Amino acid sequence: MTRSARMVVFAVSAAGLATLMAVAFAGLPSFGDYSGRYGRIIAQIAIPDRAATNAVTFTAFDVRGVDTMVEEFIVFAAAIAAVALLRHLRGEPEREARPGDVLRPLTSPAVRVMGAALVGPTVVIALNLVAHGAITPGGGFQGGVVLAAGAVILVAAGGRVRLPPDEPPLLAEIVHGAGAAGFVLLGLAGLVFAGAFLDTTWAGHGTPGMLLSAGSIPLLNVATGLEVSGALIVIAAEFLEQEMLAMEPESS
Amino acid sequence: MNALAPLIVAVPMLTAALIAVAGRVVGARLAGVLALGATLGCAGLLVAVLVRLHGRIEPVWIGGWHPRDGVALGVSFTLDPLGVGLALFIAVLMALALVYGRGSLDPEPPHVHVLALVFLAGMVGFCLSGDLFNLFVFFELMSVSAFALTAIDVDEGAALEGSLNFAVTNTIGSFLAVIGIALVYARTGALNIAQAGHVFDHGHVDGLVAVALAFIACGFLVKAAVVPFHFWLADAYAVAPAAICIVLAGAMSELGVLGIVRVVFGVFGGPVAAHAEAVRTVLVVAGLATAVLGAVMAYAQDHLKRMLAFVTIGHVGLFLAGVAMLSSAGVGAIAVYVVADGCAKAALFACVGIVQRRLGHVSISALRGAGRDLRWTGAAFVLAAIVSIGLPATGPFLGKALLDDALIHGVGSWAVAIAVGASALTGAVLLSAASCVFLGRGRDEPGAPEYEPLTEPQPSTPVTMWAPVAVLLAAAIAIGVIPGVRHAAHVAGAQATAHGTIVHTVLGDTRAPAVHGSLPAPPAHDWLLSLLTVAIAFALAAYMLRHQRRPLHALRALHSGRVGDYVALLCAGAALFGGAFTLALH
Amino acid sequence: MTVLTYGVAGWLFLVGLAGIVRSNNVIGVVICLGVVQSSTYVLLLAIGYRTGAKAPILADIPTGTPVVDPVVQALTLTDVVVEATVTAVLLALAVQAHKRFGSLDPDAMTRMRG
Amino acid sequence: MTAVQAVLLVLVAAAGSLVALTRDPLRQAMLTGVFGISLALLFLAFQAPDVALSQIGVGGVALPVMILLALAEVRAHERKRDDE
Repeated sequence: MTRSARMVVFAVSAAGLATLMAVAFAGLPSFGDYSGRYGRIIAQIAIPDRAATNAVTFTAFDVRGVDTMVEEFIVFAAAIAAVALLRHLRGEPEREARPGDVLRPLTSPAVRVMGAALVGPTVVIALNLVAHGAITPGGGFQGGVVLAAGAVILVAAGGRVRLPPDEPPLLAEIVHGAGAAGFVLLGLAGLVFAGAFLDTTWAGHGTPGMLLSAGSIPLLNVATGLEVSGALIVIAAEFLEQEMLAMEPESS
Repeated sequence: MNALAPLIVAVPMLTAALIAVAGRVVGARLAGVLALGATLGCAGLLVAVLVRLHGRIEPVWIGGWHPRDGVALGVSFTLDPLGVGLALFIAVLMALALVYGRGSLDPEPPHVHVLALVFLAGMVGFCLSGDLFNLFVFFELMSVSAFALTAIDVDEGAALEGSLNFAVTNTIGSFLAVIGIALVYARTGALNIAQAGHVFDHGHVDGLVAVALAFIACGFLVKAAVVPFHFWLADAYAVAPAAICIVLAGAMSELGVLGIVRVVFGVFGGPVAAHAEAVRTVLVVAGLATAVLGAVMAYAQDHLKRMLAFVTIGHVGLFLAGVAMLSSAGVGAIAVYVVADGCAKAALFACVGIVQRRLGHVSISALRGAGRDLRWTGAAFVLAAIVSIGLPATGPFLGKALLDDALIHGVGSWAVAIAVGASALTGAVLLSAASCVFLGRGRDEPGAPEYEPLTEPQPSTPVTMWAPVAVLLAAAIAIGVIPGVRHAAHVAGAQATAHGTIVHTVLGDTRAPAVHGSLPAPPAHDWLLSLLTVAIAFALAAYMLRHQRRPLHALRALHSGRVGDYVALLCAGAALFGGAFTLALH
Repeated sequence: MTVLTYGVAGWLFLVGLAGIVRSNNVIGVVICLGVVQSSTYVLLLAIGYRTGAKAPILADIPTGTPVVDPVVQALTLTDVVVEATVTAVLLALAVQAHKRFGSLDPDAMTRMRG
Repeated sequence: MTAVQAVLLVLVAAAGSLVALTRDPLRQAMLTGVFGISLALLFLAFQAPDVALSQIGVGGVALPVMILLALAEVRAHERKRDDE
């Protein structure tokens, strides 16, 4: 199709889709009027059943824990995929890092200082988020993202990272694999100790609001935090490495 | 009790994660063994579950979250013979693909194995899940790993392009599905398929219900590659490694059709049954149009794998037409057809992989006569082609005969005529390609390139490559004669379409009734029809070998390889299906 | 308010698609996919919203206080993170495609056609 | 509360449109950050602090950084090719 034909086809179809959505959304409850029993029951049973005070985490890591396990594996697969896809083309000349090479810093000194100063607080916030996921807003996903953001700031701010070519950082790779494996293993623990896959009650009930409450939900959050942070760091490192390989080194 | 059912997805997932952790230490060889072991373990678990299911439906509540006062809280795997059987077929295909790919897939570091296992978990989970959102996340899992596996050979520019088109169109399809799921949740307050279906049984049918049905269906139809959502498939399957194609073409597209089954008999069972006639028309038109377009576009191809990709599209169209009958017999017929034809198609892709390895090329005109020495490969390719047309007494024959029956009962014999025509044309395309490559027959194409290998030809075919071909062919043929296949198909079709049973078994904790009986044996006229189809295919192939190929410029120009075009047409398709379903449920 | 909320959800979906269709840059296509996806977040969260209800963090509120639907939030929460990583895969494809084709224009990547 | 939600909805729609309809990918990457953070604020106003936290990290930091890195990689590659 020519570009203009394509735009015409799209414009007509978009008008059709807009009409369909209008028809469908007209059948929705008015904004703010929703009262589905599913969510209502979950909010009612979160504390009595599992001593979880965050109903969202309770849903994501317990009642619908298998969704989260699968989503975690999407993150896992995506990180593996990014590494696999970003490896060097066979025809491309590979540049070995020579002794004395200084890779061009990505940022200005001011940004680097600021970045370094931010890292400590970021890590603290991240760990806090992961640990208290069952109690207050936060959890493995949020904490993992913040932790990875901290690491990326550190790397970007540091400028002088030297990654051996073709080797993504081994630690992050192991961490994200271990996080993925950990979630499944915790699910299996549920099967062995409580009779159902991903049953969280085997790890005890606890007092609502305490750090070690809500069965194995906190452990599942830790596994997720490892997976998400590890995966994002692997991805970021892979992109950074590509970029540095493409950059000509400055002789110092 | 099938409390161990979640292990079916947990085993490949855990193995994938462990390979990722220890892959660099254990090495590629051990990783390959682990991956194959996990796949076989998954298959073994599926056999155990299938045996204990006794042909019934059984929910397994993950995390032990049984329904409370009839409200489903947790996620259920709703095991039924159709889903478990299809999952088993997928696990077996994956095992064969892993064996087949041993020599050809670059295993260092073992990313391929990790992605293959995750892909397997996604597909198998999709077959088992009984929850709408859970279905969607498994769908996403299989998509993401499939994008990566398609492009795993990053040296190929075309592979990157194919994977990008695949990823963008399928991702938009899944967003459409999420919007549909959100609409279902807003109306029913439920995500469990049985629960939502139960609410829809009693509620009134309005625009929201119709659009929800349409959008969720569109998400699955994009994956199934039904016209006009099919463009990505040809681009992706043509470039994916042959080992991956075995699973992609053998099973992944068909899962889109399974998704349609879950939607029209599960979630929207009530509204669809009330307007069966109109819904049937919409789906059967889409299915047959896809079958015809797949066959015609296959005819226009010179690239062997792209030709097979269009053959895949054509066959998916026939599968959709079977499901469109909205009957137990239609779904039962498709259960047989999908498995038998999947084996034949996987064998065809595997043969092309061998051609690629031995001759270093996949263009039909460039390869003219170059395959004379590959006698066994040529024989296997031709046999697979004839079997896939529906050679009497083979598996695809049985599936197709049952499908023809269902079509006659559902919409009339005109649909059978179209299906036969599409099958014959597809078969003719395969046969003429085979006689060109392996026998050197055929027309002189003006400007046909001289044969010159693009990649270094290998002198031999390892046993790991030809053995899977033999197994697949044997399976495709055997399905036609194994006793009990028609009974199994009847049970699978009856349970997957039993909307009331699904609802009561999942929510009411009652034991589902067993199903007895069997689909009828194909009568004599089906044998004649099938022989006729094969004969037409041979005649057409002979004609094609003598005459210039028609260029089909306008149709081919639509398949432009441009993602912008594909997305515009995807929107057009979504608007069309949305409008059609809104009218159908009115 | 109802019209505005659902209207914004629908608008984001269509405007994202428009961006994809008219884009001449693969990275732009990937960015626009994110806009399309954000419409699903807005729709899901809007559906679960209850006027006057609190966030479903039960520690801070007396028992029995109405809360907004926690289920849609759980669905969205995980989806947000998944989006980031899937985007990474698409970007990786785009970067490699650029190396192969020397261009980011999707219309220039047509090895496969017809 | 309603007024805040309305304003944020309009902001999200405007930012989303800008992202989708801008041609220059570099500018798009920057706008993605703005869009991501405005979405996070909207989620907060929808009483979804958990989702908002995720969204800030992903939409405000991870996505823009990844897009910028990909763009930088493409540019570096282009420069290298032009030098040859």
